[in-house]
Amino acid sequence: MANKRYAYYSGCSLEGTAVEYDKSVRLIFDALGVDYIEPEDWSCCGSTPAHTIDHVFAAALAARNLSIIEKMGLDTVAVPCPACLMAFKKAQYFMEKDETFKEKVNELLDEKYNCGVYAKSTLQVLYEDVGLDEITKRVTHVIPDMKVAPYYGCITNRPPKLAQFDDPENPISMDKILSAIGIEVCDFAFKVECCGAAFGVPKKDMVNRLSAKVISMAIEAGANCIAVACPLCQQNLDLRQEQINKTTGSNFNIPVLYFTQIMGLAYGYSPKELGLDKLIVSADNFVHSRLTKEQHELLKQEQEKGKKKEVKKQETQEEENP
Amino acid sequence: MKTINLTESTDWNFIEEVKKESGQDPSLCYQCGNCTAGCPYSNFFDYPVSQVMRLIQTGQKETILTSKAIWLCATCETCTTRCPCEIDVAHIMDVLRIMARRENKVSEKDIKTFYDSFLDSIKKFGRLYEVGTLISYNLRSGHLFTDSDLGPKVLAHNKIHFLPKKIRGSEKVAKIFERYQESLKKHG
Amino acid sequence: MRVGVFICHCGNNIAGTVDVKAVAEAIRKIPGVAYATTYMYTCSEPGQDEIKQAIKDHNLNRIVVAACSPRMHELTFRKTVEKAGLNRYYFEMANIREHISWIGEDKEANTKKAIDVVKMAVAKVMQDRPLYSSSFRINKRVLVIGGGVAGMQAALDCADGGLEVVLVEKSPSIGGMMSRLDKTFPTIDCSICILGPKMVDVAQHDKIKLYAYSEIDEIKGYVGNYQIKIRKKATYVDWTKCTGCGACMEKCPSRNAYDYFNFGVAPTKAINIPFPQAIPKKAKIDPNYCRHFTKGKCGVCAKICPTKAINYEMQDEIVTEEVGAIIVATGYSLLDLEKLPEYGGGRYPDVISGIQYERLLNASGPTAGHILRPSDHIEPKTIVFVSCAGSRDKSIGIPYCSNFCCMYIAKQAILTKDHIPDSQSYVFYMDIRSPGKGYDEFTRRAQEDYGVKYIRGRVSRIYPKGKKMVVKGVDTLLGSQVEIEADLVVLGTAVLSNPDAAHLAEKLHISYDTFGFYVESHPKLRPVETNTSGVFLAGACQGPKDIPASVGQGSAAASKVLALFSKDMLESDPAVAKVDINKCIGCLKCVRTCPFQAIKDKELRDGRIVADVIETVCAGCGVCTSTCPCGAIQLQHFTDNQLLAEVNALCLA
Amino acid sequence: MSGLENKEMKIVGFLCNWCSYGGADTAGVSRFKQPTDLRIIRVPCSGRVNPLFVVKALLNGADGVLVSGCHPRDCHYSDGNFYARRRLEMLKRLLPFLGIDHRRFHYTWVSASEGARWQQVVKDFTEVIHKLGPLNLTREA
Repeated sequence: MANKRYAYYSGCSLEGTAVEYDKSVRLIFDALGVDYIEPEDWSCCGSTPAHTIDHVFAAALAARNLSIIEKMGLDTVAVPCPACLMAFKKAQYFMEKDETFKEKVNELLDEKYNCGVYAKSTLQVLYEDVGLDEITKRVTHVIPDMKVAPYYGCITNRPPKLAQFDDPENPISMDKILSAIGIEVCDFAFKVECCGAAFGVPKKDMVNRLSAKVISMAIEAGANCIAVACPLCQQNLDLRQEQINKTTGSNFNIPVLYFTQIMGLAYGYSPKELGLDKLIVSADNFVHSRLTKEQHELLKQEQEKGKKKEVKKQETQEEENP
Repeated sequence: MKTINLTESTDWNFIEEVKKESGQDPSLCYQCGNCTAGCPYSNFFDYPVSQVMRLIQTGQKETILTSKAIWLCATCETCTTRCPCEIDVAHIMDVLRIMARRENKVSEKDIKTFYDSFLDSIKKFGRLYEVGTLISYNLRSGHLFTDSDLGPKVLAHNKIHFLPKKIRGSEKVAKIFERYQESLKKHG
Repeated sequence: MRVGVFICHCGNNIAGTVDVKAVAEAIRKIPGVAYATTYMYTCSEPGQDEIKQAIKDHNLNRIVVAACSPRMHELTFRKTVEKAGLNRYYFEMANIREHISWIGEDKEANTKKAIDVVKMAVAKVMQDRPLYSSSFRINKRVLVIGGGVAGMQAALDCADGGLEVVLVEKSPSIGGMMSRLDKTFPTIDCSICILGPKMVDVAQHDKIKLYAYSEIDEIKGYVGNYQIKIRKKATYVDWTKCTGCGACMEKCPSRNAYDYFNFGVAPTKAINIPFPQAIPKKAKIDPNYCRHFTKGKCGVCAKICPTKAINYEMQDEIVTEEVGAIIVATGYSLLDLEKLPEYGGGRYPDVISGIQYERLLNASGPTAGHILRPSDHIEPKTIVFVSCAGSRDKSIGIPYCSNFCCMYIAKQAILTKDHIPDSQSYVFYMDIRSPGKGYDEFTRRAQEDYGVKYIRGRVSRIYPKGKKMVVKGVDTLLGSQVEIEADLVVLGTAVLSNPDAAHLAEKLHISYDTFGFYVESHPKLRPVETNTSGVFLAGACQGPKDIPASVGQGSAAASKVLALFSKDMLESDPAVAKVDINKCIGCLKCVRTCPFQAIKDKELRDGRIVADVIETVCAGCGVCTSTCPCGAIQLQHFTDNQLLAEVNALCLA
Repeated sequence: MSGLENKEMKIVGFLCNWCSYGGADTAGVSRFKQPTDLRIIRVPCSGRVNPLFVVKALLNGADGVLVSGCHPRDCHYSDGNFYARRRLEMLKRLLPFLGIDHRRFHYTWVSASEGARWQQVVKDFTEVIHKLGPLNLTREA
């Protein structure tokens, strides 16, 4: 880990509505010794809208950033936002596959991009490069009541041809990370079902209905909180939760946290540091019930004693009244 | 239901164009319907994805390019991931959107307007300026109060910047837009 | 030297893209070619007569036919020239159809290529020498590999025809996949009721020697004379003593062994007899679960066995059998649910495969014929069948149709209604493939008489919701997404070749396709033959097929063996290696490289050591010829001079 | 398709009877179109191909030589193709000493069912030879 330096491309959303994702990712990276540097003067990846104009144009918007990173002498970029990730992966895929496409893209750029940067999701960096052992080692706190539905969203690891990470239908990387920090993970069937993505603005109703399904399936699975890895998912499930309740007549009140925020809680960071105050549906109850490992151990021992006593009591009772 | 005269209405060039621009072969589709079955947006589409594929196979250009379906697709990649024929369906949808724009046939004005506002923001500032994009969208689309219910929440949680962050290289990003426009003129 | 050349039009197949007249004209100019002509269909009877007549009229002594692939008609024409009095090896074929007319569109280029190729054949035929076969005695015993319905049919037909049969089955009982089925389509016959008696016939036939729980270790030899090494795998039960009483199975404390016979629908005991009708009905220990092997102590079965048949020390045993022909009937396997992550990938107990459902339907299955879903043993009321679960799916490397799923799904849906009258079945399908006799009527009956709802479309996802499984699919006829909340989902999983199919093919020297299915000699005209003479195919090892087709092929393969064995002697292929003892320096490199141990050293009267080919063992590969440093050993009909004549005809031109 | 329009090259193919010759037949039956430069010589096994045949062909006027046999382990004669591989690999390394570009000789494995693969092999090799142009022994040496 020590030798590898990553470019960290936070993306536009993490400067605005998802600022807490940015905060928590940086904290976790620091805590786990991930060496990262933000490329200077990065610009928007182009996202979905650019793809409706032209593929070369869209790739150029993405490649401008990759080219900056390449010039910095780095070969891997960690990307928290799946939309940015896909924009980079698509640009990379088509530029590598098709030389004329690459030329056309480079014609639009000031600085040519030579396809030397590999984009990885933050999730992938943590799961594959840092590893579960390291992730577990850093844990200081236990959140005993938390039952989380890990929600990966539609494009974190799909399509497999581009994502080249985890299973496209039943991904497990986030499950494993959350388990590794001691959180109870629910068997959630809607891990990769789409929440409505970028249509929040122009097609509110549609997004509300899709998101409602995701939330209700999470609750069905027994979750009291949803972990996400995508700013759009977070926005649709959290910020729009009241809209959802209005549109679909539901009565949801389930906190939606970035998985890095949950990691931060287990690592003992304060709610403020993790930007938990930015959540619309409050996750404060988890902060309140959070215990240090030592406290938790003590509590467990006491409970065990209590149990043993009870068992003993029962046994003596049984002996007395055979 | 109207009769489609396949002799007259099949646009063979269109089939070839889609094939060329997407790098995908629509004739590989055997209409199993898996894309429609998995599409989270099927309920909102005027033509389910598998029918969009069928419309390509039968060269029904006008129907597809004016459809709502191609604009309601969010590129969630479910269809591409599950297609048994390994067709990148989501990419084909992307190509159809590009074609619809080019031919000025966009049916879902609101989505196009939103995308345009988004891109304007990038052109101007280099990055997405969320508030500006929303206001610009609301003004252009005529839906003045879209998401105004979210405003107080966003404000209360201090989630948004009211002033755009302009990056130093914003002209460089704008140049990408300009060069693209020029290249269009050059190549027709 | 008077060469006659016959150029075939093959209707339009060749003449359409090759100017055959121009080819004939060019060839006529070659010195030594006495006659060259074209003919519409050279392989037809009048076509062959034309060759014979020309041999007579023009006094021809070598013949070239330029037509289709020699793999198609070389034998046909060899017989023709032989009938006209020439040696059958004074004949060459130029392939101007598969290698020219069918693959090139440019007539001028094709014609030029055809002229070259015919010239090469002419050059070769001029170098050809007459060759004569010798005959050798054959061992009239046959090995059948695989004791499923195809293999059993082949074994019984051969045995009834008077041949001695060695039947090798890798699992503890014969019966194969069919013995797992509850009923069979389209008659709803009880599967084991029609198969059971056949199994007994196999067991009792005095001409059939059965090796159950055995595998082929090694195959040596050639048509007429094979030496087979068979590995009898250790069962840890002495089958000569075991009476099949089942006492051991009853008392075995290890209850969680994987049940291969029931495809894991429910666990079985570590010592078990796979099913009541098993043949041989003998117990076998699974050492992966037996406590004696896993924990080092137990011994319950040894104590309980009334005949003291348990032997924990048993080892695999190798036996050798000699046979003259081999019938391969190794069957198929099924796609693992793990390969279908969108359908739960095997994580959901109530999403099962079709073969598992057969076991739930079956009276001798783990639920005694009551349909109870695996998760909670409750009778399901809504059952969804998904056809093409993995089949016709390029994305997972299975582009082909699995042949019989449409039919067994219809059968299972019908049986479901019989078992649970207030149930409702749904079938997701892409196409209903029911081209057999009475098959389409059967799928109609499922819909018309049994109320099974057929939904045209694929299923995209299956996920649990409470106690139900939500099946999310499409009805493409409605153009709409559909959802069904099912109690049980049955997947018609794709048919695959056996996982060790390639391995066996390598031992047999037969070909297999990309998917591991064995390749027949000709897709239409030689469906049970392979390219290795003496090796025949039957059943699903060649490609997915249903019971009647497998039985038909079993009989067909048997009839091929019976025909082969109708003679006492076989003619050897004279195209074998031959040593020129004057050139041989006795280095014996050929002895070391021969893949068939067909070359031995021989001492001449003057004490010189030379190589010597055992003609009947030589398979004619020619490895020795390319190894020999002095050109002393030459593969007949493919000698250095003959092949170089072809090279030079092309290159020096 | 290289046809007469851009001067055909002389390419010799040695194909084993059981796999590759069958694969070429399969390609034909499936009508998989191919360039017309190749002329095929049928041998029982790729192990029958004496490296000298390849050298002779190249010295006598061929521009390229292709040898194709059964896939390793799938040889009709057990392991004839292993012998072939050893010899032909050696030959490939020796060709430059004869003043011949090693790309003019290629060996590969195609099974009887792989018609599409055979088509690709022919297309690719023909393209290589066309790029190299006619074999001029004095020039390449």
